[in-house]
Amino acid sequence: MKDTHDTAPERQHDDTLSSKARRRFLKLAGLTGAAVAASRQVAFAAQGDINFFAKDLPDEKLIDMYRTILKIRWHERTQADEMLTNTEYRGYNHFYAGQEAVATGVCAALRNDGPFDQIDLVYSSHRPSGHAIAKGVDIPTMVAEMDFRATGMNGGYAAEMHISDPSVGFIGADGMIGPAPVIASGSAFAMRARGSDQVSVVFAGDGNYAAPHFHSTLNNARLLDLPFIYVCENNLYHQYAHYSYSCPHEDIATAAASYGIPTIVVDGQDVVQVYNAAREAVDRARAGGGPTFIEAKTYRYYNHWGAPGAEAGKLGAFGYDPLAITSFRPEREVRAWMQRDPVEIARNILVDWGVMERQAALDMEEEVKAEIKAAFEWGLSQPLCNPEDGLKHVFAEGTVPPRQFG
Amino acid sequence: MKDTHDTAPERQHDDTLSSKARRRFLKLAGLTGAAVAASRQVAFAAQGDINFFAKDLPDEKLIDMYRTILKIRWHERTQADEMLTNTEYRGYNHFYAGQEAVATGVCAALRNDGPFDQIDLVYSSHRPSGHAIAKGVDIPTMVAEMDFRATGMNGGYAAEMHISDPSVGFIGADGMIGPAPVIASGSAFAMRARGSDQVSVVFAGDGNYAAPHFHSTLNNARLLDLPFIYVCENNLYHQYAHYSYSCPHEDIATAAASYGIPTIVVDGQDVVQVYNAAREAVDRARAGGGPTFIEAKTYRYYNHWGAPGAEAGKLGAFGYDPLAITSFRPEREVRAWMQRDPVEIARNILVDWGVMERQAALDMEEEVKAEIKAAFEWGLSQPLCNPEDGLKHVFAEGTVPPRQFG
Amino acid sequence: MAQKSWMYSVLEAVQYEMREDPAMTWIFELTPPVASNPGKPVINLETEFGRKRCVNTGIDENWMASAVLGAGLSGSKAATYIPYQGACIPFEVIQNVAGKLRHMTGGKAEMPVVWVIEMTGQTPGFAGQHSCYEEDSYYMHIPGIRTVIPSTPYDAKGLMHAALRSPDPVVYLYPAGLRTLTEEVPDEPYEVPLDKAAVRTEGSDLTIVSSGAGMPDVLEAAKMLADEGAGIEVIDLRALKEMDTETLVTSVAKTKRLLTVDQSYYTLCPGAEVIARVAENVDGARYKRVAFPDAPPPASPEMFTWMRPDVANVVEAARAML
Amino acid sequence: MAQKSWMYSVLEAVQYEMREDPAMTWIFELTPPVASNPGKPVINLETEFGRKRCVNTGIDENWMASAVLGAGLSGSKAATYIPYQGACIPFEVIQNVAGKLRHMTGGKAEMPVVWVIEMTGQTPGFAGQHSCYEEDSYYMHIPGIRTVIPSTPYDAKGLMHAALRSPDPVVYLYPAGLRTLTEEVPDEPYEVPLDKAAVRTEGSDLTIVSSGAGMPDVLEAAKMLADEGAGIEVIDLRALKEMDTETLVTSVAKTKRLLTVDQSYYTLCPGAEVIARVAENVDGARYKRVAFPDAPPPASPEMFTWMRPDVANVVEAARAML
Ligand SMILES: Cc1ncc(C[n+]2csc(CCOP(=O)(O)OP(=O)(O)O)c2C)c(N)n1
Ligand SMILES: Cc1ncc(C[n+]2csc(CCOP(=O)(O)OP(=O)(O)O)c2C)c(N)n1
Ligand SMILES: [Mg+2]
Ligand SMILES: [Mg+2]
Repeated sequence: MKDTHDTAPERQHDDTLSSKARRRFLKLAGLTGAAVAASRQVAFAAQGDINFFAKDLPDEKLIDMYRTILKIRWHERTQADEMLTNTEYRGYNHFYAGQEAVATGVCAALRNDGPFDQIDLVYSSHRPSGHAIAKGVDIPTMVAEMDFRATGMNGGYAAEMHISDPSVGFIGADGMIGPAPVIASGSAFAMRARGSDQVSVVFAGDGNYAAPHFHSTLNNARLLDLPFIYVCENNLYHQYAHYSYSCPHEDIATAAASYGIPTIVVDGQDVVQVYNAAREAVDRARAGGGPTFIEAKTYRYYNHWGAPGAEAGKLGAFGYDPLAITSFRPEREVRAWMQRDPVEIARNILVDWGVMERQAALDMEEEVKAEIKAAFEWGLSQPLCNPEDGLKHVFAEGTVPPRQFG
Repeated sequence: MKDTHDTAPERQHDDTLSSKARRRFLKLAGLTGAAVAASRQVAFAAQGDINFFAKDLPDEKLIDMYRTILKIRWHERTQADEMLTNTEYRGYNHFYAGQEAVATGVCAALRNDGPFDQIDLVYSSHRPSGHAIAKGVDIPTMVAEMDFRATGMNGGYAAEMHISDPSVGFIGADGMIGPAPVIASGSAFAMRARGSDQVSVVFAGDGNYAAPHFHSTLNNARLLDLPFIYVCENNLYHQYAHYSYSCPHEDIATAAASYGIPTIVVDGQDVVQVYNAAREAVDRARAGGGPTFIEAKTYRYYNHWGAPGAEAGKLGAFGYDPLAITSFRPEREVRAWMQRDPVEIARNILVDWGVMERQAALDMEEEVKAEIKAAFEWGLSQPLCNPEDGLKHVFAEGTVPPRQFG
Repeated sequence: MAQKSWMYSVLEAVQYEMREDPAMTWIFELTPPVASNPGKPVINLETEFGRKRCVNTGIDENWMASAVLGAGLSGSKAATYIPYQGACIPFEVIQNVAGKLRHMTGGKAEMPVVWVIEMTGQTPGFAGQHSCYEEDSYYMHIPGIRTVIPSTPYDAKGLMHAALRSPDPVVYLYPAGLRTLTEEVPDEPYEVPLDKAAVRTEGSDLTIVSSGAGMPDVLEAAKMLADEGAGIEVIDLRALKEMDTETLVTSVAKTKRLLTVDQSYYTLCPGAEVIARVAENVDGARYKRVAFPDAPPPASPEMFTWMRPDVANVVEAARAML
Repeated sequence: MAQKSWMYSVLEAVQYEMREDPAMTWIFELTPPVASNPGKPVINLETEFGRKRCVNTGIDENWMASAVLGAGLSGSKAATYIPYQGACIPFEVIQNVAGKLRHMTGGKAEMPVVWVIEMTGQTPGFAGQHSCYEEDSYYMHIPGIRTVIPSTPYDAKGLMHAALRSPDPVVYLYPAGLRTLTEEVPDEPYEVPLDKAAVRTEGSDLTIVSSGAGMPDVLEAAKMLADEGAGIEVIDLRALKEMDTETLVTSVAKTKRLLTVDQSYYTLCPGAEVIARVAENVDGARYKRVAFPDAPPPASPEMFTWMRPDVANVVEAARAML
């Protein structure tokens, strides 16, 4: 399915940044004039497919995708600001900045509302906030959850790594490397068994390739022809190791193809490519055609995770990887990837296609910022949890006895 | 590496069976005159390789291989007779009859004696007796072990599924599907780390393909270029299911090849083909060239396992699979495979190559029978275990307290 | 009502629930969901419900266990039968994912799933994974999972109905050696609660607590002791998690003597928890455990049968306490 | 001798043993075997011993654990560091293969291997697998494995030497929260035995037993209680398997009061075994457990810190017994 060609799409230059914060965020990109090496940072789906489905979409849908990308980006920017400035703030995050087009493009191809037995399901990873927003969770309650508030999306039990909202088909984050894809394939198994046309999707990083569960997932998805989509977000690193430390393939998709599963390698920075790949996969799955493996080549701008009390550039903060132990991320690599920012790519496409005026697109970014700001204001003013509630939700009913008192 | 061609080697007809027992054993084969369909029951290594290494071997070595095949065969025939006739006999077995050439050909390419830190290691499966004999364990003590005798190879603790004799590099059976290949790759890891030229080999059935461990094993063997050989004995069935129930590949080797591991598919009934493949793999591993995956297409004549008190054709006995639940073994398939018996193929090769006169080869079978008979006589006259010894060998030293008395 | 085998009783419950709920699935590997019983129709889930709902997979117990979890999360009731050789292969996903998921999501995850986990332990001659009986302890330490273990065909059926109807994930331990038991079992569905111990015999001299495969010997021992005039209260735990503390404490408050019997290894066998719970609540009682030593099961029948607690061991330990 | 951090003390032992034995290997994933300490040379096993002996693998804890087992079976001493997120992923191979192998082979299998299994449990805010402390119970039920858990840098080093020199496979539980501890630790190699509890304070009114991450709070509580005039005997288990029954029984025979403190879930926490062992051997004592409730750890620091046993809980429970 994959067809890499060497000519990168012409880069759009747009220096009109929408805000100071945005400018600060992208300052690294601005520091370098180096040309982007297109070969490994950009991958393409089969040429004939590019823009195929997306070009036929109503304007509203395309604008929605752009808005989703902005929401993810500004959720993180705003959260990062909280971490850097608000000493009361307690939330942490595995940042998704740089990868927004992947979650957005995939979820745009899914059925995200309706009764639970009709919507498509998404399983996320330890890096869930982008997936969650793209699937349609309520951002204010997610913000509250990430700061451990009683009225948060999951009552303060989940925090970032276990957020979940089945009402929009976001089964949730799991914080683990390994199990999620197998479990997601089990949902697909049940969908097929009950004759539903739903689809089950898992987002998993390049790190998941090495887990033994990878084999089980793909093997059973193929054997049973499950309505299952494996979205491999290959951002080149798992924590502090390059994926070549754990995977002998240049494209992880090669591993999936060997099971006889259709694979698509896409440029994860381009929401339209991602959408087209996902749409093909969803159509196949709904029609009973079985699983698809999508590998999105992408990159995270920040360090593996960020936590409150952070100072930019220090461990636990964001910026370059500080714990560059085994194989670190070269500065040039980070900068080169930042040149192909998913926000800009999406905006330029919309402008090029005449879907939106540039100014309207920039105005929308301001709207989204304001919306997110309000979400943080609401979320961070919510009540803290009640200690005793820790004894609830162990089983569907009742509470368990406290045991810490002897 | 694989190159299947359609012309099966000319079948040698030899009706001079060496004994009544042998005749009884092969009577199924005798009942059918059907031609053997060569396509899936026979697979070949690259043509140029056939006989290459083996043809250069000294006569003694070739004769040894033949003798090993006979030992495995007659160990099982004799044991089966015990099960059918000796009401005192307690041993059981996962019979290896039909697959003898695989263990024999592989182990003939290994270093089987010398100090422990220089010999090659073999990890076996739940079907270990053939591997054990080929690696060179002492047959009388193995016979004693399988009947739970105190002087058995493992003091009566192991029985069939956990026999082990590190002194000949037979790390042992493990009774499980999944873990052995991964553990075996760990031995290869240690060998590489300590700069040894040893090789670690695992025998695993087609059933092992579906286990998640399969991925870990091959992925790490490739990433670390381990001196490791995975011998997949594809006898088409795992317990009562055809391997197509759990594997989407026609050749399991295809799965291994996708990791970039050299693979060879061989006719597992032909010891010379197996030896050549193993020799190539061993040479590569010793030279630091990393792992090899050998798939031997083979077949077990008997039911999944046999136990004492058996009546031929009944559950727990041997003969056709009685529990033909999901996909049973068709009678024609069993008969067709029995036409290409590893004993006969080996004998014919030796005669063809002028290594041995036919009569000498037949006489050797009688010798081996007698040797095995003596092994059973010795083994079954050994003392039973001492109950209290169950508290030993939990740790390297001492015993654990009894707890069954309150 | 008819005399029914253990396996038939269990599959009768599964068949009933699968007929009630067309979305329910069953995943198996070695043990086909087939049972026959004199005078009753053969049950074959695979032929009745088809291969989309009843699947024979490869040898990948972690996939089996994870798949039913995923099925449950997608809204389908689901169960799987894990053979004893693979009894702990799905341990991690049950312990680390399923057990925590409802709580971790603040109550949002629904998991109407059952893992039937076969245990051996009744098989001299097989050793190691083919002969052990230790899973009770591992699974009962997990919060968020209901772990039950029947010891009679009647309970096996009733606990299966209750497990399949429960919104909580259930580990249903299945002692393979009890498969030979038969008894009168109703044809209709009924539930045995997932959190209640059963008092099998009443008495005021000594409480003996056991579960699963330990029960037949304990009952026989109790009968022998009763014949000698001792009042033995035999408690079958049935629910390992949540354990029915009240029944245990009430009994020992009366008898002041507690003997636990397990085929699990001594250290942290279920009896350790039984004793600890009682000892926290009852003063001045005496305690003893009978269990498998802290050693793997050896193959040799001479060694194995000596190590596995039997009727004589129970009787002797009880006599020493009376 | 110098003031050393926990991690430095541990790696000092590993470095020494790797220098002694050129075949010894170390496998890691997230936690690079690197430690520095004021006034001491940096330890970096990867650069010192090279990537053939010290390997950074993919995220596959089952491979890591199995690989060191295979290394051991081939005659090489081997160890691996499993991060807490993967703490139970290698459970099956340790429980079902390694624990049984020596016995199953009649003593022929040699496994000079150490699995360092990180435990969290000190981390409010993370929930689920990122915050739990339950592995002690799972691993201590396994026969054939020595399971130890240090609570001080001194013991951490001495137990590491002993573990690496032991012919038995060792699960070395590593409570991540104790990493911040420092104390005087000798530069020379020394062993802390793998099967001996430590009596941390002596007293005749009450025995408190804990281990690993529970110890700092227990010692603080004991100090407060001592200040109130109570004679508290604090025992640090150190060895969960084989447990040092004698030290426990001797103490409670004297104090007649036993309080156990665990961060593991209540049901089948190590304290259950401690109480059961003592209750079988000492008559008329009183017992109490303080443990984490049978609920997964929630993220919210308010909930989590209330649930995890702390100094106040221990003091209060002790006072109620005195
Ligand atoms: C079983 C397990 N082992 C280790 C970890 C620790 N861990 C958290 S994220 C991570 C790296 C994941 O990399 P990747 O899958 O590429 O996702 P990315 O962080 O790049 O999004 C690791 C090793 C874990 N969560 N689970
Ligand atoms: C983890 C695990 N699950 C199930 C089994 C039960 N079992 C024993 S042998 C076997 C079939 C193995 O088939 P294969 O690997 O093809 O080997 P063969 O019997 O054909 O030699 C199964 C499922 C087991 N031993 N281990
Ligand atoms: Mg990554
Ligand atoms: Mg097979």
